[in-house]
Amino acid sequence: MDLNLSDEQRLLRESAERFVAESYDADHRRKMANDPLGFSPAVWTQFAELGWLALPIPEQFDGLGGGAVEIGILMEAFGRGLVSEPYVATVVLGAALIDRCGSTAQKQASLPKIADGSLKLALAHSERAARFDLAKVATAANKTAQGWRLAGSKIAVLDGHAADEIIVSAHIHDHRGPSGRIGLFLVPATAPGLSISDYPRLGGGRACNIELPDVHLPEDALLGDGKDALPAIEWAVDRAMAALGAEAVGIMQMLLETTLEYTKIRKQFGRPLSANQVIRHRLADMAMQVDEARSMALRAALKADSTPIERARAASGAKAKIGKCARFVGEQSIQLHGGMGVTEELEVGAYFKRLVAFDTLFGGSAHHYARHARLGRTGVSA
Amino acid sequence: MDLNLSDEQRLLRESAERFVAESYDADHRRKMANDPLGFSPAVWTQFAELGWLALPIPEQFDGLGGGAVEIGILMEAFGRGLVSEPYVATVVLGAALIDRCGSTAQKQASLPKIADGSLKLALAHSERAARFDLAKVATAANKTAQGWRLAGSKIAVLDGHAADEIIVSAHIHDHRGPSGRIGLFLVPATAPGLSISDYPRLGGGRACNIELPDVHLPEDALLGDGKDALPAIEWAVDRAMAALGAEAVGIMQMLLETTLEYTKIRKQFGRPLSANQVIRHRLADMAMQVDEARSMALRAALKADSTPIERARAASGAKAKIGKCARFVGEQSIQLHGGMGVTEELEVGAYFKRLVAFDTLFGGSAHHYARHARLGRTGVSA
Amino acid sequence: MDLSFNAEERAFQDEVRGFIAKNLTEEMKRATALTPSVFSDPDIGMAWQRALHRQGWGAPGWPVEYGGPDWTPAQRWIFETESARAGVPNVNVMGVKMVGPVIIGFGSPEQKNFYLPRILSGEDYWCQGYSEPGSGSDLSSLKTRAVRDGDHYIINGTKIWTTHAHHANRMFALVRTSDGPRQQDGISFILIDMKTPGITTRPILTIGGDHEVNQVFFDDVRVPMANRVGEEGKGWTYGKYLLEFERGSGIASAKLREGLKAIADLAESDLTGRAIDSPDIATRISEVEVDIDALEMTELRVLSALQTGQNPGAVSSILKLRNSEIRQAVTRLGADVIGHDALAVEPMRPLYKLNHEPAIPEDMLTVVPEYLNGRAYTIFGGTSEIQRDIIAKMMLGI
Amino acid sequence: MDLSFNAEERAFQDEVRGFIAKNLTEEMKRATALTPSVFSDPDIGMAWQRALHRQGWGAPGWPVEYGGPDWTPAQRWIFETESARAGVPNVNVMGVKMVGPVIIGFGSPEQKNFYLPRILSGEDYWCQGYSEPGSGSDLSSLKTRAVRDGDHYIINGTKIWTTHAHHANRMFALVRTSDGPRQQDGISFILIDMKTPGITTRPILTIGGDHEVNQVFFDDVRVPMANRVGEEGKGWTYGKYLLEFERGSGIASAKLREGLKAIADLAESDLTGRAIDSPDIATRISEVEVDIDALEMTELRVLSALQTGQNPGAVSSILKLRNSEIRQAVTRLGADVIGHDALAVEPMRPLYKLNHEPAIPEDMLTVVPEYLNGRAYTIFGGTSEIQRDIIAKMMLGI
Repeated sequence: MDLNLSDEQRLLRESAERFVAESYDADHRRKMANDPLGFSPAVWTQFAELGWLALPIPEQFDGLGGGAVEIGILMEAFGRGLVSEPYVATVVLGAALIDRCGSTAQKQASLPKIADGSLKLALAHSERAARFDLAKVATAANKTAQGWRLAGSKIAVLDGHAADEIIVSAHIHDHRGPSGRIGLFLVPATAPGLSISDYPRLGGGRACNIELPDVHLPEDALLGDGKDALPAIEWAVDRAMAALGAEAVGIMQMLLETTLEYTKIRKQFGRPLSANQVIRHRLADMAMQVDEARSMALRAALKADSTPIERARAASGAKAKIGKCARFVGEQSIQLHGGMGVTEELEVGAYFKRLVAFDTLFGGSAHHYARHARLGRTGVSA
Repeated sequence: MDLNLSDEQRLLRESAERFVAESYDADHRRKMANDPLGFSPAVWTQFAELGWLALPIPEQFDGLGGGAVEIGILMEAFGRGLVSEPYVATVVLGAALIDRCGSTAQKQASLPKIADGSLKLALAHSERAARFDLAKVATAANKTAQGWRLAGSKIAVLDGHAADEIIVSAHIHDHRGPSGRIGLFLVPATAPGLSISDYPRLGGGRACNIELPDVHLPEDALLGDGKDALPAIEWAVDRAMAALGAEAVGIMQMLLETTLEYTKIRKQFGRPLSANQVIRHRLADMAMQVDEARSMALRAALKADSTPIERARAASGAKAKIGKCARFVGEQSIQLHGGMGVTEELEVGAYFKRLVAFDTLFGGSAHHYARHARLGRTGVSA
Repeated sequence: MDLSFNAEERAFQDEVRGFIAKNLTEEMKRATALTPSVFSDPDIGMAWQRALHRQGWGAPGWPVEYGGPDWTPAQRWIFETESARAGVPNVNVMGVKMVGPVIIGFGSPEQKNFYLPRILSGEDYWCQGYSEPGSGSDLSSLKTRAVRDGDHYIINGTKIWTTHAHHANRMFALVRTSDGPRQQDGISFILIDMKTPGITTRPILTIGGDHEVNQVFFDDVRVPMANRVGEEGKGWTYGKYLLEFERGSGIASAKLREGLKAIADLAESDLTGRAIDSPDIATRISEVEVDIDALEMTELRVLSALQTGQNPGAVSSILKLRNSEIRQAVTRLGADVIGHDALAVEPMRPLYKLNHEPAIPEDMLTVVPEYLNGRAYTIFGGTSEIQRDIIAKMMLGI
Repeated sequence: MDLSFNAEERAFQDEVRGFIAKNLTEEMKRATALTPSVFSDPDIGMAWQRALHRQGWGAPGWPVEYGGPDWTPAQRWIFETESARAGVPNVNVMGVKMVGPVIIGFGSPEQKNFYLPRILSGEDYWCQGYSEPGSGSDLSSLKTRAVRDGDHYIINGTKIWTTHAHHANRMFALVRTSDGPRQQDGISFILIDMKTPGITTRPILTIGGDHEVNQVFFDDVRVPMANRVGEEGKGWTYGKYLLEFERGSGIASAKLREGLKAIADLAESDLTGRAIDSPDIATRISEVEVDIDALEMTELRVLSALQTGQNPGAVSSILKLRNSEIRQAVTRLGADVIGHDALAVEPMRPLYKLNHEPAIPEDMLTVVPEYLNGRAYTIFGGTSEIQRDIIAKMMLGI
């Protein structure tokens, strides 16, 4: 039992914090917000050089074999800078799903290119009618003589506009109709028939809706051997939630520091805002919630490779709790900044919006408390 | 549209407040808490003399024909004194059910005696396995040659130990088994086979569990003609919740005043507690919640005779909201009284306990928000 | 006691409904629904003001001699409620509800004759110059200065959070005309023509991406002394009168109810995967609805007291606070109801003139901007922290 | 980083489990489960203390030269966690965890030789004399006075909230030995034999109906000066040391988890009509469980820091605050879970010696008393308001 960082982990944290502090400032973020790509390809190349894109990829595919804890360390630093590069889409979701579901040939084809920065991915899974139910997939995959035919619509695809290939989930149909199995298909962004409409994402980066009215794919577009991919999707999303949780912690920490500083400097009725006991207590609550969020993000990372139920409960617990903390810390940061807090003039708004986006992604607190409860009481006395 | 009190209503309020202020003090309450009856028969007689027992009873049965608003006025005053007389059991539930379900003969037999104070009733409906679902009644009523045979168990019967007759709900069985109809039976407290184990109730008064292993009743023990009594039970419980809500408002108002006074007097670190902004804001929130609770109790009373859905949504909305306010006001009253708040030395504890009992009775806030939601959105745009 | 309307009141309700049915166009309705900020753009809002004015309803709260309709509090309630239900545009409240009452209360006969009709008709569009950078909820610390020069004031300084300054042709402002021992005593209430040389306006985008407020700069702006309302140095009194008027005049529950209804409709729709089937969403809709019920009852209790000439007491802070908190609960619920689609940002404005297909269904477009902009409810007009200070002091004496 | 135990730690865990299995009787377990106050009655608690002492585990936190077991922080964690899981009785923490460390830190050799073995063996039972009527969280204002008379102090005054004063044979107390410009400077730390003439004890019933605390009166009570710990006038320093020790030493999550488990078991039982089938109850159980997870992680982070000799920083207030709030959430959930049966009051104590059939199932008997008594968690040991003051000051520098 040891929750201290190893030397390697400490180095990773320091280099990530340094990089973010040097490369991301308000100007850079404003530029990215108006950029049609939403992030900087040059920075992406630096990520590759720093080894961050290779972090969770196994060593035999040119990766570093890191785990969820290392990703969390990186993501927390990303949060401090509101990094908008498609790291979660490509590395945390994309690389993980190919590593878990792909054939050796598929891994060999993709993972080294992800590690060296030459391949960006996205996961197109969500559908509007499914809400946050990962098992509900109406997009259909039918076997054809040449391979597969996909038909359906996906929404809220993170960074899909920037992806070279999109991993699309679809319900596999056989001659009897729906098979009950979900397949993951690697679809080139240039596939005929596929159309992407992207939009700026709340709090930075971009997302898109994808229409697949009738997209034909070769046989080997299916990742792996066609067994139900739902457990893999849940596994990958649980890891993504842990990573995003760590990012949210970085964002909250930044908001806490900024707000604390503001209440010390800002004077009203002749004295600093922080002279008000109500505001001091509010900040104490914010600090406590940041601390709790940090505990939960770490916990979800440490349990990312546990049994499915333990992993899922830790991930849902973290997502729910961090989401609650994030809303509180975000909303109170705005409140304590007063009028300036509700404008686009201060960065506090951008950080708040990213927290709102975090809470929404993959389902909010209520959804994940309910999932946590549904997954049973194995943890109550574990 | 007019929410001002009429002159009669104002007089009722004044006389009730005066009576309570003169008759109920800490000593009286302590005596009652250790009394095996839990209330004072002499006071009950005074209630009768003041006309309060006759309040909602129709004039042809020696009543005053008052409504839910008048009962609310009385109950709010009762709250201020933590009155422990069995008014809800006998008048708000008992008299109402007999008036609504009984035959003319049954009304004639009971209502004038309730009005003059010579008959006390109780409603035995709840069962442990049913939780707060009013429709779930396992106690069975079988028709016999002589009348009826009741078998089952009831819990949490308000003031059942003091009742001359107990209205017991039971699922009517016919020769094919359960009929799907609930019947209400007037059971004398002395009925052979009936056993009552009573206990002190949280916050004053008493309640009991009732065993009916095999109780034989005459034919006319059934109230009315045997049509399903569930709608009547829901109606009566909705009215009781409105009345109890008004009582809770009186309790909260008392706690607010007491706590406000205490924080002005009590000094810590050389200045009154109320000099702390956090405590001032807490008291402001308490005052607001008392005001909101007052609005909701009045609303439930004003809608007590509306359509079933409108009445039920108003009652559940009030029960849920007042329950939430009650817990907040109660818990914060304790907190702000510090160490003395968590003892039996101050009365704040007794008032708090009555609020906890209120929140529990007929189901807590979550139960009633869920019922409110289930009853549909008719009110959203009403 | 009676919650229902009497025959007279019901007849008036029919009249209001009839008026709205005849005058509210589909375009106005859609534009109002697609406006994620508090105020309608003037093209929409002033069209409605003209319709109201034609009916003699241009200024519901004004005395009849200045063009008010002479309504009872109950009629006022019915008018506001029906307007909210129908989704009518917001008129220029800075004119009708804010500067109007001050001019009526404290203005000269000339000011009354000149300004009041132009507010009624919609010819003038007003903005409010109160806050300054650094003043926040502590208005009395304001620094914009008016120095006498003959029969003019020369104004220098800056105002911030000026709603619709970019639309308005007039501003009423609090400015400092002298330095007294008490900060409040040197403040005067001035009416300014926005076309006066030396005035510039800088847009401030809200967190939801809307251009609603501005910073206004005054650089040697000459304003006739005749434009001062009331006495010099008494501006604080007039300004506070207005703030109280602003807080107390709220009949907020009807609008909250319509806001909740829009969210509940989305929650019942397939567009959100029937969010309402989640017990959390269903319960929260009920929770908010009940909170609105409670606020409505408090409003009605105040109304009843007013009807019979009673003083309802210092409840305006409670009404302001609860309205803002419930509004935030509604808009937050909205963001949770639309789920995935809360990620999509549509930066173009106005939304009702969008010239491309949005990423999400039209009914969802305002949801997140309203949640974001709605954070301002607990800040402007006195923060919630200030309101609680006031409640503790005024109602509880601590 | 690693959440799991290493081989050595697992071996220790087995040892602790083995010890508990052998020594914890069913009677002790039932009595502990049926105690709705914080502390076990001495008949139960001291039996357990004797068992621990036989094993050499009588004082886990003490240095090995005074009889401590020389555990690592991880072993301490395992011991506390396994004890909570098994439901062992509470020992006399006022002796082992409170006065013991003070005597070790500041006592004379004679005091150490005399008192420490008696704490370990359970021969002495201690109570704490800190609070006074009127002092509340402002301990430094205490008024109980000790005046020198030869080689004795004569003590007059009163202490309140004295847990188990009616069981204890010794008290450690803060008393005023002089008046300085700073209130804190005149306070001394004194050990008092409870059988000394002039001491009387008045029971105070808690809101849940338990006799746990008392008021203790001192009427010319003569205490040898040799019973003063450390220097005269330095008592405040020793007392604060203890308070910090008390706050920081908490490994609270394991007990919270067992408390929640008992409630969750009830919620899954037919006795409550399967309360867990209500989405509200199920979600709240998860919410509380997750809060416990977060607290546990924070405790483990502190533990890891301690293991490697780092200073974990000023988290003791956070741990105290979260523990008390979560404890209240658990007990409140309990009251909601048992539904109708929350109405029933069982006034007899101790509940494990009840001589009649209770009105509600035995597993429910402590639920409401624990909810009621649990309100004290955010009051005693420094209110939550004080804790937030401390966090703001110490952690945030405001």
